Amino acid sequence: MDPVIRLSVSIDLFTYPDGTRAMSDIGLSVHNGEFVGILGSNGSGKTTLLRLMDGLLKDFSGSILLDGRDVRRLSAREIYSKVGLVFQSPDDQLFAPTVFEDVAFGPLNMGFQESEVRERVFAALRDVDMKGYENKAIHNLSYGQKKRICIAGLLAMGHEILLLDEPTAGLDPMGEYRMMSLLTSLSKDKGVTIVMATHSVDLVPLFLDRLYILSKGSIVRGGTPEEVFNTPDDMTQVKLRLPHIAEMIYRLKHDDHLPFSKVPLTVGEARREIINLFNRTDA
Amino acid sequence: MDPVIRLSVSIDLFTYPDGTRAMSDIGLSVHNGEFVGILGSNGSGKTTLLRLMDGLLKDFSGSILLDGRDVRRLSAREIYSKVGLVFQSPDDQLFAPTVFEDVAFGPLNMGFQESEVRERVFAALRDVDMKGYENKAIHNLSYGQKKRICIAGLLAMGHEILLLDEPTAGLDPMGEYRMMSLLTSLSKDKGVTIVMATHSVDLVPLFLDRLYILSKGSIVRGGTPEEVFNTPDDMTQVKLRLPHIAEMIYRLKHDDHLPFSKVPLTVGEARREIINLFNRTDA
Amino acid sequence: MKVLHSKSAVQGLYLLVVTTSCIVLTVCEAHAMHISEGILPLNWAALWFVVAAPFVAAGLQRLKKLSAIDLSFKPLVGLMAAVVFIISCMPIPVPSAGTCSHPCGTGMSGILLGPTISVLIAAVALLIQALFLAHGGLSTMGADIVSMGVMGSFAGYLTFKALRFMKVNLSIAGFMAGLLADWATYITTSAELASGIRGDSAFVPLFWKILIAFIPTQLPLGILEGAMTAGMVVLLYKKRPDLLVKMRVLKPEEIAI
Amino acid sequence: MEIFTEQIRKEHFLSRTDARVKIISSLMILVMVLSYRGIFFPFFVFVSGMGLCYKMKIPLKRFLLRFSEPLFIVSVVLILKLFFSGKETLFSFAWFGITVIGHSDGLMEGIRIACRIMGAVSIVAVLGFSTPFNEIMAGLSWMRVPRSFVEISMFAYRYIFLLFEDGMVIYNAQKNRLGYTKIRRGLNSFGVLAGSLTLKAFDNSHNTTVAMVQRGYDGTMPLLKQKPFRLAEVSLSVLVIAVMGIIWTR
Ligand SMILES: Nc1ncnc2c1ncn2[C@@H]1O[C@H](COP(=O)(O)OP(=O)(O)OP(=O)(O)O)[C@@H](O)[C@H]1O
Ligand SMILES: Nc1ncnc2c1ncn2[C@@H]1O[C@H](COP(=O)(O)OP(=O)(O)OP(=O)(O)O)[C@@H](O)[C@H]1O
Ligand SMILES: [Mg+2]
Ligand SMILES: [Mg+2]
Repeated sequence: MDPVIRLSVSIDLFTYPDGTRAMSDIGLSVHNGEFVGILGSNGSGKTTLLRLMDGLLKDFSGSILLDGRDVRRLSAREIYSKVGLVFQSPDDQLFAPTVFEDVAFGPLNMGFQESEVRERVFAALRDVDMKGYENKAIHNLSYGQKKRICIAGLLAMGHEILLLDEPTAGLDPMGEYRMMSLLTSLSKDKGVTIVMATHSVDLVPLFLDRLYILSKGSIVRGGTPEEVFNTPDDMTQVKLRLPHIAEMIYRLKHDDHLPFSKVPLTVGEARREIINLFNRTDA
Repeated sequence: MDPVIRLSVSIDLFTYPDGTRAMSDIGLSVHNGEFVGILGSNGSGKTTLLRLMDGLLKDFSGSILLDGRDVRRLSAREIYSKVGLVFQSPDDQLFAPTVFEDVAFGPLNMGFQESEVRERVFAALRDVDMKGYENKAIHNLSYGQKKRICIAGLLAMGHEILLLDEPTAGLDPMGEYRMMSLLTSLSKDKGVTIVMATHSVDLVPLFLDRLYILSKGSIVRGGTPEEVFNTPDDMTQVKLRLPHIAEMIYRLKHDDHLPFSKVPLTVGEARREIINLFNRTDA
Repeated sequence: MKVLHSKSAVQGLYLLVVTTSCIVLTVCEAHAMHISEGILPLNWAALWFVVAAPFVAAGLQRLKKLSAIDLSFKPLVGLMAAVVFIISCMPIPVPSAGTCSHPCGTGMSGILLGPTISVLIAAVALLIQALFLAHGGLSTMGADIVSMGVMGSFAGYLTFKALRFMKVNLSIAGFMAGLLADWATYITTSAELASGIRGDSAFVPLFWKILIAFIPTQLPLGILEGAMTAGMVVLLYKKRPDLLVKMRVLKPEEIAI
Repeated sequence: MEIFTEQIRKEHFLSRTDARVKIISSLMILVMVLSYRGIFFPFFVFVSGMGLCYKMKIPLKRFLLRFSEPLFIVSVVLILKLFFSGKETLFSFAWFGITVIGHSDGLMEGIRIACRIMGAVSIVAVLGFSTPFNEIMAGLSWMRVPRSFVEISMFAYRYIFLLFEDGMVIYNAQKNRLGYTKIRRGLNSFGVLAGSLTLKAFDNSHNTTVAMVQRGYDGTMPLLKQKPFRLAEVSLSVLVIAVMGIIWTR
């Protein structure tokens, strides 16, 4: 793990103006180049946490440090040249009339030449599988297509830190998988730091380095996927579940007493475990 | 299967005003009390199909029959007292300032007494796990919470036919599971006919009676989950995948040549298969 | 639950009014409260541009100042311009003049964003209408800015401020502001029109003729516009007072309760 | 929102022309029309405008919609002038005991104004039919129209569409829940629609600003970059203006 800490969050309390206590006793940190997940039930505070990290909500007690400096003290320009946030609902994020104009907005503001802007836009659209939609009106896109454009809009800017609020919700299974691979390669190859809120439990162990579990505005657990995905009951308590594969092997191991040595989280690992088991008993 | 056909769709062509050919050669029918799924990649036309069935898009060639009558000929009252559609994006559906007002909108329009309206609203909110949020302002809800309110708004009206556009997208895993159970019980116990667009491949085999796969605006396959979820390659072709469990067993069977007799789709079935296999080799 | 019943009279009226106007919208197409392209000869057209210019300049100045503090101010002004655009596209038939008239919406924008910004808003709405709808015109934009933008905004704003200063309640102040903004606009338009097309005939009788021709609709239209303005202000006050504070219509302490 | 003529922009010679050339030429012709004392020149511009509209294949419905208001005003002006101004009697008749007099000099004056209106309207219509909004805006900004004015116009233009879309969205959502099946409930629903459309729009303007600031918006919108003028277009338009000028001085 890169020892440099990019984001360090410690929040005592955050309350929305209408009185909702949305966040309390949060402490977490994100290292450079890490791919960190935030899981939690609906209303547990994932979006709130990301918005806090992005400097959009300022009325909290505690501190949020971006590269060691308090986000509340930083100017918009200082924050947003480093950090990009993809909102949960695409309608909150897209504002230009056409796909091209929306994705080009960021690069244009960064002052690139027209040719560079076009290049970035097309590369970003390719990355999210939306090539050929440049001139389509945004409001005529399907939901999943809008979602992809949101992400493209940020990718085109090449931030060092990406905050993603359920980027794969509403994407088709293949799109989901590709998006996660893309993000992983950004993080592994280009050193982009990524924090992502998600409900896609099954994909987490395949891609994420580390994850935190939120419940009712507090962090109840954190660690690598192996450390966190423990027993099904722990997960149901916070309205989550194990990945389906883990669930199955867990049941086989504990209820059906098959002698699995560990509970794997992914299809690949599970295959290996089952084959091992099979060979062992076979022999 | 109840022999009565509630919805019968046959569309030759539907083109959006901007020239997008969104739907062609569609033929499907939904029986009374069935729980039917529509799967397909982003932009394959799921939302379009549901909007067509709901009578919101009329400019197509072909016919859509609701209880044997052309939806284009029916009045709003005739359609919407039978059919309810939950939109994909909660922001498209919610319009009242508070949760209570939004959920009460339908029942009020149906002419119920105030006490009845309140009862229905509270029952619906209980069903979607949102009791206690009656007076919260809609725009202050989290995404998943909004999604739940959308569904509550329709549940409170007690339609005979429900069209749901990705009702579980954005819900936490437990919410997703509960929602699907709720819908199944509506369909099995109360005879409600349900058509649902979804990306949640893993939940499909647990709950749905039948499903159709859309690709590029046409139906490429239809049948029970067992019939449709065939080989991983067929699924990747339409940008979907098998349920994780099926994927794993498929790999074990075909790549690792373990002698599974069939490819199960759910955790429960898979457990049984693996135990069987294990016992067989054990013996 | 009391939400089932409580709905203030003003808000109800606002809703009703918007309803009826939208029904009318579908019925009637020609509209004539803006001065149409080409009616004014060059000298008159130019004169009105000269009159409008300082107000527009003041608006730009203020926009610059406010948007430097708050980045979301320009989009907000754009939104108000869109609202004014739509409101002033809403034709209401004038049986006596055989034409249609419409509310102008600048009273509302004057109250919400201040009179000089509201002049800008009117200019934007007029520009888009002139270019794409042949509603008003490029050459007559100066005249239309003066009547709808300057007169409408200032009449609305001053009325509202004066009444609020006298502790009149929000809905009545809003109503009067909308009403007077509408009438001020229409009187100015009549004067501009009369001076523009009179040729060799006398100004005053023609002015009266035009004024009188519009009275049967402009009286009720003013009331409609008043109700709409009041409805908007009350709606915002009830549901989103934070927005009114942001737009400096209310002071933070006024919504504390 | 199909009333917006931009929606029918097609590929044709005028749509490819530099917006700045079109704007400047239109404004010059407009000034000539307004300052001309007779009938001939405005009428000539009107006829040429019609010809261009025909060449651009503007659908008849849009065309009529666009010209309905000015045509209506023209007829009102003609009637006003014919009966209410002028001195020389052209004709007169009795009507419910009132003698109605039509004046020939009034009529002439009316026709003059009518031609001016139609000439001016048709030149602006050609500009509007052939140029997308954002090109006009980029052109205006090149012409030193204050940048912030151009920007709020662009925001406004976008919000006009958004308001209509959101209105439709809410309407559909309500219809879906039996919102418009009874008149009384329908009125109520419409009220809810108007109110929540307003609030949604305000929220939306706030949300999109946040999204824009995120992507580097610092108070000025990036605009289309202008390509250099093309000599052929400029010289053609100079030629057209010169010919117009000659006709005008006659
Ligand atoms: N603007 C707001 N004003 C008041 N309360 C809010 C606001 N936004 C969110 N909340 C409340 O704060 C809590 C946390 O919301 P948040 O949006 O962070 O949840 P989330 O974890 O992102 O949920 P989801 O999975 O549904 O997106 C919820 O109970 C929500 O109702
Ligand atoms: N209003 C519209 N105007 C023009 N094209 C549209 C419109 N709505 C959708 N489309 C296009 O039609 C196709 C089908 O869209 P649809 O919304 O039905 O997809 P979907 O299957 O629901 O996708 P998703 O999984 O992303 O929700 C897409 O290519 C989309 O871009
Ligand atoms: Mg969230
Ligand atoms: Mg869809």
